[in-house]
Amino acid sequence: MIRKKCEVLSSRRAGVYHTLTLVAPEIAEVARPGQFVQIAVPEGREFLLRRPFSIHEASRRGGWAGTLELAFLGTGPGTTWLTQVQPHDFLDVIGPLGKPFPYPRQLTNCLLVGGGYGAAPLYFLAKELNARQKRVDMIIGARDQDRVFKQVEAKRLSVSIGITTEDGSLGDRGRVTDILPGMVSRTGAEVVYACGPNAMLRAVAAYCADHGIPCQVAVEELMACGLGVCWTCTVPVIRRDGSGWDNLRTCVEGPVFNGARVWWEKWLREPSVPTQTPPHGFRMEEAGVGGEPWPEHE
Amino acid sequence: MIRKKCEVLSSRRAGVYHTLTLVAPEIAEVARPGQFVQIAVPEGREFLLRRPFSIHEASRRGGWAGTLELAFLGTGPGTTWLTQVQPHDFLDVIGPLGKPFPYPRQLTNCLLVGGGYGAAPLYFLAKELNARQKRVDMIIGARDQDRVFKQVEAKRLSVSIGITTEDGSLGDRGRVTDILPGMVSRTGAEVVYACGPNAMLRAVAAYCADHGIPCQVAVEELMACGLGVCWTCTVPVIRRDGSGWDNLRTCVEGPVFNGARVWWEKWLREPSVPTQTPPHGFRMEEAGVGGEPWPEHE
Amino acid sequence: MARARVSLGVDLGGVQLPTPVLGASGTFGSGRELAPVLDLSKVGGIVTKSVTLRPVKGLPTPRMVETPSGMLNAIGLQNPGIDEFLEKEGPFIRGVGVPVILSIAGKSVEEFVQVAMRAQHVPGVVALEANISCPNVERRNQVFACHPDAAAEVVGAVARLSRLPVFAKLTPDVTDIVEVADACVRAGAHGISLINTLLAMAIDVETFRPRLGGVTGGLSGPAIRPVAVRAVYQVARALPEVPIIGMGGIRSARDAVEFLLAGAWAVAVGTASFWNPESVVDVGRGIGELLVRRGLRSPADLRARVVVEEEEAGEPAHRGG
Amino acid sequence: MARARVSLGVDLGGVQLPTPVLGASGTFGSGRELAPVLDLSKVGGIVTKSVTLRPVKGLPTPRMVETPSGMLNAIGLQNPGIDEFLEKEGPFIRGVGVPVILSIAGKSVEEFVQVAMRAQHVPGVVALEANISCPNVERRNQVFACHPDAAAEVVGAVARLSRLPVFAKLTPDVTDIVEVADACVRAGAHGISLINTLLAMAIDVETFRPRLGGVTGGLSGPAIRPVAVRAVYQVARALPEVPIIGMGGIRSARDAVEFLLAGAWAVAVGTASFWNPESVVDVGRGIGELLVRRGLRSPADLRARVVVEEEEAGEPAHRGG
Ligand SMILES: Cc1cc2nc3c(=O)[nH]c(=O)nc-3n(C[C@H](O)[C@H](O)[C@H](O)COP(=O)(O)OP(=O)(O)OC[C@H]3O[C@@H](n4cnc5c(N)ncnc54)[C@H](O)[C@@H]3O)c2cc1C
Ligand SMILES: Cc1cc2nc3c(=O)[nH]c(=O)nc-3n(C[C@H](O)[C@H](O)[C@H](O)COP(=O)(O)OP(=O)(O)OC[C@H]3O[C@@H](n4cnc5c(N)ncnc54)[C@H](O)[C@@H]3O)c2cc1C
Ligand SMILES: Cc1cc2nc3c(=O)[nH]c(=O)nc-3n(C[C@H](O)[C@H](O)[C@H](O)COP(=O)(O)O)c2cc1C
Ligand SMILES: Cc1cc2nc3c(=O)[nH]c(=O)nc-3n(C[C@H](O)[C@H](O)[C@H](O)COP(=O)(O)O)c2cc1C
Ligand code: FES
Ligand code: FES
Repeated sequence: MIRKKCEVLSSRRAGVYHTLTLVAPEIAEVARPGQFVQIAVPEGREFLLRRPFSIHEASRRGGWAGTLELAFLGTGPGTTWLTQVQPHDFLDVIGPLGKPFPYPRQLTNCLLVGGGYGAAPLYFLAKELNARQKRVDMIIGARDQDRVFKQVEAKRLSVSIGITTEDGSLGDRGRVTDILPGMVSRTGAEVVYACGPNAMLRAVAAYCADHGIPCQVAVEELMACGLGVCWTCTVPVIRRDGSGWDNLRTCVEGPVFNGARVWWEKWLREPSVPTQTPPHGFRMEEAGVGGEPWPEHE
Repeated sequence: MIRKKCEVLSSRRAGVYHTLTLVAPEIAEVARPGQFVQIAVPEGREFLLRRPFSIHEASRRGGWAGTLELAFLGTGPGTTWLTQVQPHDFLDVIGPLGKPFPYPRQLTNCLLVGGGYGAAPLYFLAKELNARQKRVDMIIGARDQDRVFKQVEAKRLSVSIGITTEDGSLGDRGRVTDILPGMVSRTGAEVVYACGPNAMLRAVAAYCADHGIPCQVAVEELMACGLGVCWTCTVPVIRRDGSGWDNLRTCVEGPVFNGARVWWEKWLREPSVPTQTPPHGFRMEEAGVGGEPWPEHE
Repeated sequence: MARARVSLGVDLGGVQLPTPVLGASGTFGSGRELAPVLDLSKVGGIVTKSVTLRPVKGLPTPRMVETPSGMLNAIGLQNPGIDEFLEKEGPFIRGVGVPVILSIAGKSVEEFVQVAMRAQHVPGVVALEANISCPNVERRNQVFACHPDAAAEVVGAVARLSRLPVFAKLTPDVTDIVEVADACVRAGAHGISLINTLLAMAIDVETFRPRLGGVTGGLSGPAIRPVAVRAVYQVARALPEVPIIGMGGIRSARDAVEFLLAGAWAVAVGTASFWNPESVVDVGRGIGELLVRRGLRSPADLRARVVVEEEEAGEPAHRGG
Repeated sequence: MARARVSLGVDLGGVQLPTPVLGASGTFGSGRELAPVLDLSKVGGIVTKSVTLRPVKGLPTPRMVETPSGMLNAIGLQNPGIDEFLEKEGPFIRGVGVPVILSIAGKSVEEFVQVAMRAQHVPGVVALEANISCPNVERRNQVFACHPDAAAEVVGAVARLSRLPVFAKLTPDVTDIVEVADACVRAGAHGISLINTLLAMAIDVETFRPRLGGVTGGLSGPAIRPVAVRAVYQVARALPEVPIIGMGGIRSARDAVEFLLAGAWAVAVGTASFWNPESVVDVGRGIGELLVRRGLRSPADLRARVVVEEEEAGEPAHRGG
């Protein structure tokens, strides 16, 4: 965790998304896919808290050495302000934060599933997986064509890609989960990584759990600090031994969690939650929990 | 009182001061010297209230027809923001507000005394007095040379001018009140108009009261609304018949008051206020209160 | 078409308002001052600056301080007294054409009653708002609204003797606002106005002096909105039949809808009028647009509609930390 | 030279702090989490997240909402329980080298006492802060700090049985905070911590749901500073001999000095650490610079130095309007 005033190298539009490139060698050097940064907002505004953003790219070598790239949507006041920052402005950045996506020990076929801006961290992940001689396939989902994030780059980084849009303006009409089973069998996926709206993650995790496919999800929860001190960002996660559950901090123990261990029903507050006790352990077994396919986080 | 979104025509520096020219025909048309405008600050900031500024110029005819000019110092967040507005930005302006400087009925020799940015409204006043064939002389006071406001223009508008700076970097070292007596006798001043720091106004008003010279001062008090509804901006003013005093609103009954009628001791909270009752009437007599030299405000 | 079916009118238990958005006491004058920059015919109503029996000169300046997303005021209820007030404002109130709620204040039960008696016969005045959250000098450091019994005493006396419905204006600076509201209603209050400003203070770090002539003052503005919404929610849950005028930091229709969802029957806009004198109208229009968008017919359709699941429910306790 | 004579140290009636600026409970962890971005050796001290007897899982998310110049939180005191806490954090606390005030919480007097007994022997812990402004489920919708007698009961029991000085952490959501503070001091509190968050609420106008899983939450941040300064001023005037730790919206040295002038002996920075994790250090440094500029030697020279003229004095009453 490093705090730096980082110069803005460039600020671009990518369809409906904005991308920001920051000069941040210390952070880029140690950043890993799935981690995020906290960006301070300007003083004198009525909103005060830092905004968290996944690391879309971290270039350690080559022309862009020592830079971080973020991708985001201008929605509320914070992100809208961020769309307006200019090259040579300086941003107060803290990162890298959180636990990265773990890489599989032996398994090789990786399917990356991204929804909306949630796809952002998957490109960084794909590169790292390729560098480890893993097979990478991708599914990119979005509401419509304009929201499909960097499909060209996705194609470049993966053996095959599937695209879904809710309005059918690009790829298949529907949701990523509609084409997930087909992609899994076609690509022989052994491991699934997902990032996007929590509802999507839940569906992907459920499918994987039911089919015994190890699945890592990068979730979002409201964060006041991003540093591990405020406990606002928790997600209910079932213990590895199934003995119970804990509210874990997205900013420290996450944002990447084992999809089979997140207690989705409780977290996303289905009125239909029947009980306060976690779902029985079988899912965890199938998901290979206990003998997990990746090394535990240090 | 008119509310308009006014385009910024120009934003310039004048020494330490900034001047802003706004396209505001409706307001300029009816504005009179001594009145002010309330400018809305941008949304999303932690400060919310409009900022009041005297009208430095209001051009009804000629090349700049329909424009308002303001002059100000960038001190706190509001004025600092205002120094950063760009031509073609639009500002939410309400004005003209408050009571203007009244013009003398018969008396002709007018001495205008300004301190710091407080001199701003006096140029507008000088023009109007000249247009009414009055004799205008000016005293401009400031902390130092850089803060002496538009001396060149002052010279142009008046028969003679006196300048004082506290550090002596320009004109006489000292305060406006040091040269006030000399200027009064030299110019045969029959009426004094003053605008500037409240402490300066108090001293000028005291001198005028003691010498029976009618004196109008434009004061400053904290204003939440500027529209007459909040009652935060009051100044204790002695009744014209001496029967007592009232807390009058700077934004409605002011900012221009008869210097002899402002109860300075109470308002500026000298610890030495002996009593809660207003000072005895003699000053008011000498200042010609009752038979005042100018028409009552409509 | 959809718009055609929507009506902004609300009925506060007999007090009819054309829109649910009022100008809050002390921030809207009598409405007259704002007429040049505001279409008064579009406001839901006007709550006048609080009036006392005799003229009050108020506190020394400075009377206000800007604070983060809010401001402090310490006016000290400056007003000309009920007689001069009615003389000066009576004709305007009679002619303004929108409901006027006359806010009354005093240092004693007796004073409240006398002001109320003089105020109640002015045409155009549809209700009284008893500002019992102002300084009560007969018991120092106390305001009537800080004590259920004191509050009930004042409100009860006014309610008994006045022909107009009485709204009790309460302060959030109490341990249990529901207890105070309940006492006022039992004593005869027609409705409750929430919230008045929070007791607060600011100090100039250069001069070491309080930044208000009155030393302490009242905090208002967006900063206090979450406290106000909570107060309205608590009182509305406890007294669902009692008309509530909610206020505190409202500057947009969305803010206002929060109050309606929490249980307010109408809302008042205070500090926001200072920077946007048209706030009261803008907020009303915005509520109308939201109703249309949601396919609702009346602001009453939003009242107390906040969805609180049973497991969550129960009296709100302090959840800080 | 001038600087040489200035010392930032303060003495809270025997509790020595190297600077008058602490990390506030629940916003600073145990300090360990912030070590990478903060020079802990430069903080005045650390107030830990409140710890209960048994582990607490806390409230469902969302646990926070941003509000104008502030935020709401509804964590529900999630913590691992005193035993696991001491196991995990004990070694760090022992070694951190700055004073640690351990914040304790509970649902009953008994629980407070048990936590205190376990906590008091940890080297490095110089005092306890009894967070009696957290939900008391044994009396619904109430917190100990809302009632002088309940507050005194808890604080008294802890103070009697613990060898460490006890600070009572109070909520501003009371009618008379001086009465509560006084009761705590009579019961044996060594000092008073002011203020905890204000009970507040926010509602999502699209979903009609509360924006907090806990429905209501605590308002913190710059928005509440004027309320906090007022609370400190009231308590300091009434209890000049009692050490006060002031907090509520502090983000700069100037903010902190307001609290010292109002009567705080030290201050704590809470929410500001979220956007500037170095706030505690920055505020301390800034106070030092201000002391130098004013030719003062110690933060104690600023304590309760607010100038209130006699005519103005007297217990603060509500001056709103
Ligand atoms: C680990 C993590 C990684 C993220 N990565 C990205 C990214 O790569 N690109 C991107 O566009 N967005 C990302 N987000 C979401 C992003 O942080 C929010 O969109 C942003 O904070 C919204 O701020 P705002 O002021 O524009 O909106 P507002 O809604 O006004 O924000 C109000 C408050 O809610 C919080 N908030 C709002 N939406 C979210 C959200 N979805 N998740 C968490 N906090 C939220 C804000 O941080 C702020 O504290 C990420 C969130 C998390 C937790
Ligand atoms: C009738 C009138 C005319 C004025 N004309 C001018 C002018 O022509 N040029 C100019 O530079 N300034 C003028 N001022 C002062 C100007 O309004 C303040 O300098 C400005 O509001 C400061 O805002 P800020 O955010 O920069 O400072 P801050 O100190 O942060 O302001 C905080 C609050 O205090 C108020 N405030 C601060 N200083 C003053 C002050 N001196 N008078 C009144 N309110 C104040 C602000 O309006 C704001 O509400 C005038 C004031 C009044 C009342
Ligand atoms: C996220 C969060 C968690 C908090 N947790 C606690 C707590 O566990 N115990 C406690 O006494 N106060 C807790 N507080 C209150 C703070 O210690 C402090 O009293 C309050 O936030 C006001 O200070 P601030 O405005 O500087 O944040 C918490 C505050 C926040 C924002
Ligand atoms: C300058 C000012 C003066 C006020 N005067 C009164 C008053 O006379 N009577 C009253 O009941 N409330 C008065 N109030 C309180 C408001 O009516 C309102 O309850 C409070 O400001 C909260 O609403 P807001 O945040 O929208 O301003 C005053 C508020 C302000 C800011
Ligand atoms: S955001 Fe504060 S602990 Fe995770
Ligand atoms: S500033 Fe509101 S009445 Fe003058």
